[in-house]
Amino acid sequence: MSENITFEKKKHITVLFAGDSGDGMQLTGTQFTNTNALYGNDVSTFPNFPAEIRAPQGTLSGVSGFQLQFGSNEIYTPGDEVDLLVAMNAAGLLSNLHKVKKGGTILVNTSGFDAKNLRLAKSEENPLISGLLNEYRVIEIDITKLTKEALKDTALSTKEAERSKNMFVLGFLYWLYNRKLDATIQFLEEKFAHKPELLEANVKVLKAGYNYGDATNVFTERYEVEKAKLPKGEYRNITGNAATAIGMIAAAHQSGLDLFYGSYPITPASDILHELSKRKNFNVKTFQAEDEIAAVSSAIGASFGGALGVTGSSGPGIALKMEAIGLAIMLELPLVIVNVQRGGPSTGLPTKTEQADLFQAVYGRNGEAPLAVIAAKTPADCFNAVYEAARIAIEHMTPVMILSDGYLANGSEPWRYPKVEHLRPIKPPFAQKSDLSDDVFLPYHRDKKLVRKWAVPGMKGFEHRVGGLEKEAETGNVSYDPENHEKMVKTRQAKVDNIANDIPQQAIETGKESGKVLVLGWGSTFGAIKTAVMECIEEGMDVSQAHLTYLNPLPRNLEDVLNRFEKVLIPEMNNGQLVHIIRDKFLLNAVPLNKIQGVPFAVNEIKEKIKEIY
Amino acid sequence: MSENITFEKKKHITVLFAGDSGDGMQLTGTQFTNTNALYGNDVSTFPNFPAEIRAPQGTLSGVSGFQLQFGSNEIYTPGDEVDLLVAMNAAGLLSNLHKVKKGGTILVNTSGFDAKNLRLAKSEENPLISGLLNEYRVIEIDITKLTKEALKDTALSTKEAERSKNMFVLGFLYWLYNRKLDATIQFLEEKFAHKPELLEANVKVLKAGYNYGDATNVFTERYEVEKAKLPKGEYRNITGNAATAIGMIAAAHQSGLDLFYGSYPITPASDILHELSKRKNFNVKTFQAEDEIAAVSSAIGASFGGALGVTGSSGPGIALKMEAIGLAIMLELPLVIVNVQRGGPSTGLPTKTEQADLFQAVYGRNGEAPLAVIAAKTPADCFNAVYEAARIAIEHMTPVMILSDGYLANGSEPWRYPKVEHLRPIKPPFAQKSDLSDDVFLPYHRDKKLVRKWAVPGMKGFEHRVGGLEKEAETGNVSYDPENHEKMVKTRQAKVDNIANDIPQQAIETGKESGKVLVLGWGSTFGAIKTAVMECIEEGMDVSQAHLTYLNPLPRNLEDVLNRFEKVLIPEMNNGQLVHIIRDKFLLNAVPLNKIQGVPFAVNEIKEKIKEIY
Amino acid sequence: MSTPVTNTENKIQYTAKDFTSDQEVKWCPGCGDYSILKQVQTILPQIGVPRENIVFISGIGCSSRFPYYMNTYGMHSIHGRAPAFVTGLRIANPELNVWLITGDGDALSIGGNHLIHILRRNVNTNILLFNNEIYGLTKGQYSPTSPEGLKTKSSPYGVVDHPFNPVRLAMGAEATFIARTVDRDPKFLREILLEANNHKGSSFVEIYQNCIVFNDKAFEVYTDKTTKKKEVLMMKHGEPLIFGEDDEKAVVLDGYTPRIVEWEKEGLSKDDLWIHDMFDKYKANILIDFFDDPKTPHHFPRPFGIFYKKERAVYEEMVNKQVEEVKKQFGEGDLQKLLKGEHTWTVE
Amino acid sequence: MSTPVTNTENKIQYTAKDFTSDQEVKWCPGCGDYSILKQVQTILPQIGVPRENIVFISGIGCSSRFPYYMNTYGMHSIHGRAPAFVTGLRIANPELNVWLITGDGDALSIGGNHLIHILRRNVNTNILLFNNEIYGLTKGQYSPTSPEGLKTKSSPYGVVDHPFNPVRLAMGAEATFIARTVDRDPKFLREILLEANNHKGSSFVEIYQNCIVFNDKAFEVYTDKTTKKKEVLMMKHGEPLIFGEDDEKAVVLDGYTPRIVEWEKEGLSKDDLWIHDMFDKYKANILIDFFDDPKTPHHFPRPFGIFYKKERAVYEEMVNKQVEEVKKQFGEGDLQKLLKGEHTWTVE
Ligand SMILES: Cc1ncc(C[n+]2csc(CCOP(=O)(O)OP(=O)(O)O)c2C)c(N)n1
Ligand SMILES: Cc1ncc(C[n+]2csc(CCOP(=O)(O)OP(=O)(O)O)c2C)c(N)n1
Ligand code: SF4
Ligand code: SF4
Ligand SMILES: [Mg+2]
Ligand SMILES: [Mg+2]
Repeated sequence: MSENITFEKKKHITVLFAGDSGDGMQLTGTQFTNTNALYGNDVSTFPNFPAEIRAPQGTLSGVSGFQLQFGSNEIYTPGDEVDLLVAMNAAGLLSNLHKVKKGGTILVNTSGFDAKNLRLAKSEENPLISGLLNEYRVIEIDITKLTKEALKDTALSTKEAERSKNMFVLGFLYWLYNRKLDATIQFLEEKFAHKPELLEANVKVLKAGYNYGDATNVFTERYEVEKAKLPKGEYRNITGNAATAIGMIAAAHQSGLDLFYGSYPITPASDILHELSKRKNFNVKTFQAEDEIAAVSSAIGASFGGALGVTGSSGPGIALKMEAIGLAIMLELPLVIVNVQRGGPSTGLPTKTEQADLFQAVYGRNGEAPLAVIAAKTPADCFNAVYEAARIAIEHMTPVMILSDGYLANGSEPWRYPKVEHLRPIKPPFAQKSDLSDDVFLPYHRDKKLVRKWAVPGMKGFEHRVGGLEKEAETGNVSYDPENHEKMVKTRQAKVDNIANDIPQQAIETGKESGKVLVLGWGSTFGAIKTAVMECIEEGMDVSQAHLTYLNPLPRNLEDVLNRFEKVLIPEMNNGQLVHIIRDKFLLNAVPLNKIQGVPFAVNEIKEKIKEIY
Repeated sequence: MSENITFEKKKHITVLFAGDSGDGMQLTGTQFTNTNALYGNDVSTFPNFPAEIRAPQGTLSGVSGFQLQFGSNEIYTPGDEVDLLVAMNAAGLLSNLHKVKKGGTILVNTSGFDAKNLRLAKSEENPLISGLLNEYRVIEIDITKLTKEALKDTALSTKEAERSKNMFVLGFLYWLYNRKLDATIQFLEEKFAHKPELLEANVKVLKAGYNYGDATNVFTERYEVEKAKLPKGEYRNITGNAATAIGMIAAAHQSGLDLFYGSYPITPASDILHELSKRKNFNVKTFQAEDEIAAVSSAIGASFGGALGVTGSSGPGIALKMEAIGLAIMLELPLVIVNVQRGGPSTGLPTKTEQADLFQAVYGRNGEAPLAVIAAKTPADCFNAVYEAARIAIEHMTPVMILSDGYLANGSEPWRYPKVEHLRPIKPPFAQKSDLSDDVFLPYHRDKKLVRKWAVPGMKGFEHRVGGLEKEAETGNVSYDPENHEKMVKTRQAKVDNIANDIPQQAIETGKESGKVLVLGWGSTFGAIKTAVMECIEEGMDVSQAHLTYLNPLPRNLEDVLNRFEKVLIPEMNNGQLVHIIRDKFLLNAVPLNKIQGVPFAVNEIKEKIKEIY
Repeated sequence: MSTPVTNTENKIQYTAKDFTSDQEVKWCPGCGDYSILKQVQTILPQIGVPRENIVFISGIGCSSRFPYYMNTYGMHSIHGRAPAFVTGLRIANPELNVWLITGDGDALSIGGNHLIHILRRNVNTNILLFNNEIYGLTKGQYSPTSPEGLKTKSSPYGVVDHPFNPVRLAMGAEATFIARTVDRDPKFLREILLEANNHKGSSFVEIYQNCIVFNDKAFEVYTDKTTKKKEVLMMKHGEPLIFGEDDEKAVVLDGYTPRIVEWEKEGLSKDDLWIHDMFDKYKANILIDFFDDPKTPHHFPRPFGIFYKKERAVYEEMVNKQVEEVKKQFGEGDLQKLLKGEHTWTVE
Repeated sequence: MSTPVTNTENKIQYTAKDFTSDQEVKWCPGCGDYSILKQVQTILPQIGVPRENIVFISGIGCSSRFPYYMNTYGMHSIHGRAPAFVTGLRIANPELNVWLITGDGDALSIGGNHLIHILRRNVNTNILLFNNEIYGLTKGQYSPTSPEGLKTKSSPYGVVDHPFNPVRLAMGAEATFIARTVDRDPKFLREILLEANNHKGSSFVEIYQNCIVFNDKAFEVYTDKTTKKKEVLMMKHGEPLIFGEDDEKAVVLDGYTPRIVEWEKEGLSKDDLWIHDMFDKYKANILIDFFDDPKTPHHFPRPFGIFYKKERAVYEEMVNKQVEEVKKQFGEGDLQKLLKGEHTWTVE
C-alpha cells in the first residue's frame, strides 16, 4: 500500500456504475452492494436498465446503470446525488453526468471514449478533453487495456478477456473503500464452478483492480464508511422480488398450505416466478400459464383445491386478470395477486418504475367488487407485505392484491430476516364437522368477521358448488332475488371493510404525532419521503411522515391521524391517485406531489415541496 | 258493446304482464306498448326476464314480466305501483303481487292456477280463494280455455292453439283501454307472412279477446288515457339497444366513415350486435369476434384503417377489454366502447340492471389512462349518447366509453327521432398534405385541442408506426426519456380534460337553479329522479334535479352548480360510485342513495329519501 | 382422465341419484343437455371414486350450468376459462377426479387458447364439449362450429366464418384422447364417458347436443332413425369401419386415400376393410377429416367413437414429480435457511 | 396473402432501402431477427405494392419490434392480439397488404386463440411466426415450443410441458397455407416469403429463429453445414423428398406409413419416391408429424418448405361481399328511414 494515502471518513457514499448493457454493470453493482452490506453498511440500490435485451452497444439507449448508496447511518434511498460515477464508456458518462454531485468523482474507462464510442453516444467532442468535466474530479484509467494486460498469459480470447473488465472496476473500488474481496471471490467460485479458466481470469482481474489502487497514486485518499448502527440482529441483503417470493413461501409454510404460483412472464414481475421455480423443495408448485387469465384462474382453481393460490404480474397483465379476480371475490376464496407496477399506460415503459396502478387495484373491476389492497414500501418490506396479504387472504377468505413496483422489485437493502417462530401464525378457516348442520354444509354461512368456511374437494360431506352468479346467503345457491343481491353486495363490502379491524392502526413513521405538515405516502416512495422528512426535522421544521401499508381498507384511525396536521402532502410516482382516494374518503384537501418519469423521487424533490407548502 | 259501460279518464296507467317464460309476455308487452305509443300516449317500459332461456315452466324462477306505464302526461318511468296485473299463472301472480297498488286490478288466467301450477309456484293454497287477494279487484278469466275455444275449428294442435293465449289478453286489454287492433294485426301479418294458419289463429284470438270484453260484463268501466301533450313532432317507439345501434350508424354516416362493430355476444348488449348485423346496407361491418379482447382489438385495427371502430359488451366483457383500451389511449385513435351494464360482480345477475361499472369506466386501467365517459339516461337518449361518444372519439382522437344498462337496453319509450340534417356534423381530423413538414409526417404533432392528426394506411407519404410503448412527443418514436414520459402522461390527461370545452355546461333539468336540495343523477335513474323531483316540487318542496351525461370529464360548471344547493343527493343503482367521484372532485359531502337489487328505483324510494334529508 | 380408486375398503355403493343435487334443473324442456346429465350421473357409480373426490368445473353457457346439478364438488367459473381452473386444481391435488364441462362457444371461441393448452399439457381430466353449434345461453348467436350460411341472430344473412372441426383442432393441439358422440345415443354416450374416464390424460369428448330452441335438428341426420345408419360411421377399435342401411358399406384405404366401398358387392371380406385402430395417428388424421356436409353428394359418413388414444405423461404428475425430485435432491425446504439466504452478517 | 397490385401505371421502383425506417434496430448483435428483417425488406420491392398500402402489425416480443424498422404503416400492438388487430384492419380495408409479425410466445401462448381463429377464418395476411423456442424480450423463460427438459429461467429443473408443433396446430385450425423456414437460409426464406405473399388467405409461416442470448443453437442441426444435409428435408412441390449428405436418402410412403430409404441403394428411381404435393392434405398431415427430436435414433428429418396450400374463401372478402349483397337487396341504407323506423305517429 502506498504510504502517503489517508482514509477519509464518510457517513454515506453514492456510487453509480454506468456502462453498456454488455458491460456487466448489474452484476458489478450487486457484488459491490453485497460486499458493503456484509461489511455492515446500510445500503439501498437502484438498478436501471434498458427495455431491450441487448440495446445497441455503445449507444445512449444501451446504457445500463446501477446506483447504490451505502452508509454508516440508516440509508433509505439509493442517493439523490452521485459521489462516484463509474463510466465504462462515453454513453454511460453522458447519460448520467447530471446525476453527479458538483465536485464529485468520475472514474472513466478511457477505452470507452474512442471515436466509435463517441459517435455512438452522439457526442461531437470528447468529454474527457472538452472541458465538460471541469467541475468534477476525473480519474482516467484504461480499464480495458489493463484487464487485457492482466490476462495476457491466459488462454482467453481478447473478447473473453475484455468481458471481465467489470471485475477490474470492482477490485479497484474495493481498494478505494477498503473492502475485502472474499465475498466476490466466493461468488465467482460458485458462478464459474464448471469453468475454471473463467474463474481464474475473473479473480485475477479483480485482484489486479485492487492492486492497481494500491500500487498507483491515482487516488491520494481512500474512504472509510463505518458499519451502520442498525438494530441488532442478523442481516442479509435482499431484492424486492426475492423478498416477495420468500414471503409467499413463508406464508404457505406457516399456514400449512402448499404454495401454488400461477403466472405469465412479464417485466418486472418475472423474477418472482424464477425465484419460486427454484424452490420446489418447499412444496412450491409453479405454473407458467399460457396467459395472465389462465394464470389467475389456475391460482383460483388451486385455492379451490386447498392450496394457497397466488398469481403475479405487472399492469397490463393485471388488467387481464380483473374478470377472474371478480369471480374470486364472488367465490370468497383466498387468492393473492402481486402487481409489480411499471411505467404505463399500455406497454408503457416496461423496465421503469411507477405507482400508477392504485386506481386499477381499488376500482378496476366490473360490479361492486371490493378488493383488499396492500403496498410494500421497501425491497425487504415486500416480505412483510406479501405475508400479510396471504394472511388476510386466507383468514378472511378473500382475494388480496399487493402492490410492489419496478424500483422495489430490483432494488435491494439489508434485511434483518425474521426467525420462523416469530412469524405471525396463519389459520385457514377450514370447515369442520361441527360446521355441518343436519348433515348439510352451508358454504356461505359466515362467522362474526363475515368469513365463510373453506371446504376443499376430498372432504366428505362438504360437497358443494360455487360460481360467479349471485348466490343466496348461507346456501350459496344461485339466487336472482333482489333483496338477497343487495344483502350480498353489502355483505361482501362489509367483509372487506372488516379487515380494518384486523390490521394495525396507522402510526406516525417519523416526527411528531401532530403538527404542521404530514407527508403521507404509500409504496416505494417510503425511503425518499423518510429521508426528506428527517432532513426537514433536522433543519428545525415541523414535519411528520405517515406511510400507508393498507390501502383498502384504510386503517381505522387514518382520518384522525390526518386531521392532526394542518397540511397533508401526498407524493406519488403517478399523476395523483392516493390523493384522490384521501379526498374522497375524508373530504380533505391534501396537496399532491407527482413525478411520472419512471424513476423514483429524489429526496430533494420532496424536501422542496415540503418547503413550498410549509 | 254492452250499453252500461262507461269510460273513466286516467292520466296514466301502469300494466304489468306476468307469466311463464313461454307465455309470450315480452311480445304482448311490446305490442301493447307500441299500440299505446302509436295512439299518442307517452310510454315507459321495463321488461324483466329470467337468466335461463326457458326456465322451468310454471315456477317462480321462470316468470317473465313486462311492465309499462302509459299516460297523457309525460311519463318517465314504467311506474312504481301497478294498476293492472295480468297474471297468466300462479307463479306470475305470486312473484309480482307486491307491486300491485292496493285496490288495483288483477286479471288472472284461471287455468294457470291448477294443482300443478300451484305446486310449481310453491303455493300451498290457491291464492284465488285463500283471501290473499282480498284487497284487490280480481278478474278471473279462463283464458286458456277461451283461446282453445276460439280456435276449435282450426287445424291447430291444442299446444299450438294454447300458445296464442297471449293474444287473447292483448285483445281484451285493447278493449279495456279502447285501443285499435290495427297495429298488432299488421305486426302479426308480417311475423306470420309465411304461416297463414298461425296468422289467422292469432288474429282470431286477438279479436276474441276484444269481443270478450265487449260481450261480457267483467268490467263495468273502461279506461281512457288521452293522447299525451308531447312536444310537437314525429315519434316512434324505441328500445335503448336499438337506439344505440342506430346512433352508431348515424355517427358513422355523418362523419363519412364506415362503421365497424367488433363484439362478442353478452347479455344485455347482444341486441346491439343483432341490430347492426341487419343493417349492412349502411356500410356497417359487424364482426363477431372470438372473445372480447379480439372484439376491441379488431375495432382498434379498423380505426387504424380509417373506419369508426366500435366495440360493445357488458361488465365482465369490458373487464377483458381494458388492456386494449389502454393501448387505444396510447395510440390516440377513435374508439367507442359501449358498456351495457348488468348486475355484478362477476357473472352476477346477467339479465338484471345495475350501474356498478362507473368506477371501472373511469379508473379501471393500468397506468395513467384517462378515458372519456358518457352515460345515456333514457332508452331514446342512447342515440344521443352514442352519437356524442362517436363525435368526441373522432374529433378528439381518443377512446370514449358510453354507459348504458340493462334497463335502458330493453326498456323503450317514444322517441321524437331527429332529422338527418339536424344531426351535429362530425369532422374526422384526417391528415392533409399541409400536415407534412419537409415531407415528414409527425403522427404525434397536436393541434390546439391537443388532438393529433389521423393518417390512414393507403395515404401516401404519411407512413408511420404506432404502438403501446411510450412515445416521443411529435415524432411518436419510442422514447424512454423520463421528462418526455411525464410530459406525455400530462398531455394525454390534458387532452381528455380538454373535452370539457367541447361539451355543454351542466344544466338544471327540473326545478330552480339554486336552492335547498339538488338531486344529482347519471344514467338510467333519470326518469325516476325526474318524477320524484317533479312530485316534490308539486308538493311545494324546494328540490331540483341535475342529470349528468358527461362523467369524464365532468362539465366545467358542475362545481358551481352543486355549490348553489344546500344539499346534494346522489341516487345510484350501485353501492355508491358517482358520489365518491363528486366527493373527490369537489370535496362535497353529497348524500348517497343506493339500491342494488337489479331493478330500477321506484319514484317513491327517491321521494322518501329527499324528504328524509330535506 | 383416470383416477386411482381410493377408499376401496369401505367402498360406497352409489346410484345415479346420489349424484343428483337438490337444485332444480333449468334447461329448456327437450334440451339435449338432459340426456348428457343423466348419462354422467349413471356412469359415476361405476368409476369407483368417492363422491367427495369428484369435481365438476365448467365455464359459462347453458351447458356450463351442469355442475349445479351434480351432488359433487363443483365450480361454475367464468366464460372460457374452465381449463385453467382445472389445471390449477389438478396441480394442487392430483388425486381428484375432475370433469370439465364446456360448450362450443365456451371451449372454442373465448376459451380456445386454454383448451389447446390443456390438451398439449395433457392434464388428467375429462373434457365434455357440448357442441350444439350455437350460443344457447345468450339466445342464439352463431358459434365457431356453426356451419357456413347458418342464419342466426348475429348472422341474419348467413355465417361467413369457416367453422372449426373440434376433433381436428384437438389433434392439432396434441390431444391424447379424442372422441365424438351424441346426446341421443345414451348407451354409446355412457360407453365413451367410461372410456374417457379410463384414459389417463386429457380426454377430449365432443358431444353433439341438440339445442331445441335455437338450433333444433342440427344433428338430426346422425340421430334420426331414417338417416342415422347411412350417415354415422361407428368406430370401434379392432373392428372394420362399416356403415349403411344394411351395413353394406365400408371404408377402405387405397394407400393413404380413403374410399367408400359396397364391400360385399365388391367381393371384399371384413378383413379387407379398414380395421379401426385408435392408436394409429395417421389413420386418425384421415378419419378426423371425414367432416363433409351431409347434404353434399358422395360425402363420407360422420365418424363417432374414439378417433385416437395415446399414452403420454400427465402434466400435473410431472409437476408434482419434479417437486419430489427437487426435495430428494436438496432435501425438504428449510424455511429458516431460506430466510437466512447465502450471505449474512450480524449487527451487535 | 395476395394483394391486387394497385397503382401499376406509375409504379415506383423500390429498393430494400425504401422499406428501412429511420429507427435504430435494437436487437442483440447476432440475433436471427436481423436476417428475417433483411429478407422481408428485400422481397417487398418485388411484390409490386405501393409502400403506403403495406402494413406491418405485431404483438409484443423481441420479434414484434419489427414494424418500427419498416418504412411502411405499422402497429406494435399488445401481447398476443395482433391477429385481432389485423382482422379488424383487413375488414375495414381489404385492399391493404398486411403482414403479421409474431413470436412463439406471442402467437402460441397468450395469442393462441386469436391465431387459430384468424387461420380458420382465413383472413388474407402473411403471418410470420418467429419461433426461437424461448421468450426473448422477458429474458429467457420457456415458451410453448420449448422442448421438454429445457432449462430456462422459469424451468430451472427442466420444462415439463409438452410443446406444440406450430404447423400441426395451424393444420388443426384449418390453415390454408402452412410453411416452415429458417433465419439462416436467406434465399429460401425469401422464396417462402414470396410464396406466402402470393397465397390468398392466411399464410402461416413458421420461421426458426436463433435467439443468440437465451436459446442459442436451438436449430443448429438444421443450419450447420455439417448436419444440415442429413437433418433437413426440403419440400418442393412436384419434387421427390430427398435428403442426406449426398442426397442418398429419401422418404417413401408404404400405404400411409412413411419410411426412410437409401433410394439408389435400394434400386429406386426418383419417380418411386414420395413426390411432394402441397395440395394433398393427407400427405401434409404425415409430413407435419415429422417432428422428432433430432437426437433420437432413426428419426425423420425435419421438413422445410410449404407443407400445405389450399384455396378457400377469404374472410374479409366474404364480409364485404355480404355488405354489397345486402345493399343490392335492400338498397343503400337511407339514414332518415332508419331513424324513422316502421311505425311513427305525429304529435301536433
Ligand atoms: C366474458 C364473457 N363474455 C361473454 C359472456 C356471455 N356468454 C355467456 S355463455 C356464452 C356462449 C354460450 O355458448 P356455448 O358455450 O356454446 O354454450 P351453450 O349455451 O350453447 O351451452 C356467452 C357468449 C360471458 N358470460 N362472459
Ligand atoms: C399482457 C402481457 N403479458 C406479458 C407481457 C410480457 N411479455 C412481453 S414479450 C413476451 C414473450 C416474448 O416471447 P415471444 O413472443 O416468443 O417473442 P420473442 O421475444 O422471443 O421474439 C412476454 C411474456 C406483456 N408485454 N403483456
Ligand atoms: S337454449 Fe338450447 S342449449 Fe340452452 S337450455 Fe335451451 S335448448 Fe338447451
Ligand atoms: S433476446 Fe434473443 S430474440 Fe431477443 S433480440 Fe436478443 S437474441 Fe434476438
Ligand atoms: Mg353452444
Ligand atoms: Mg420467442
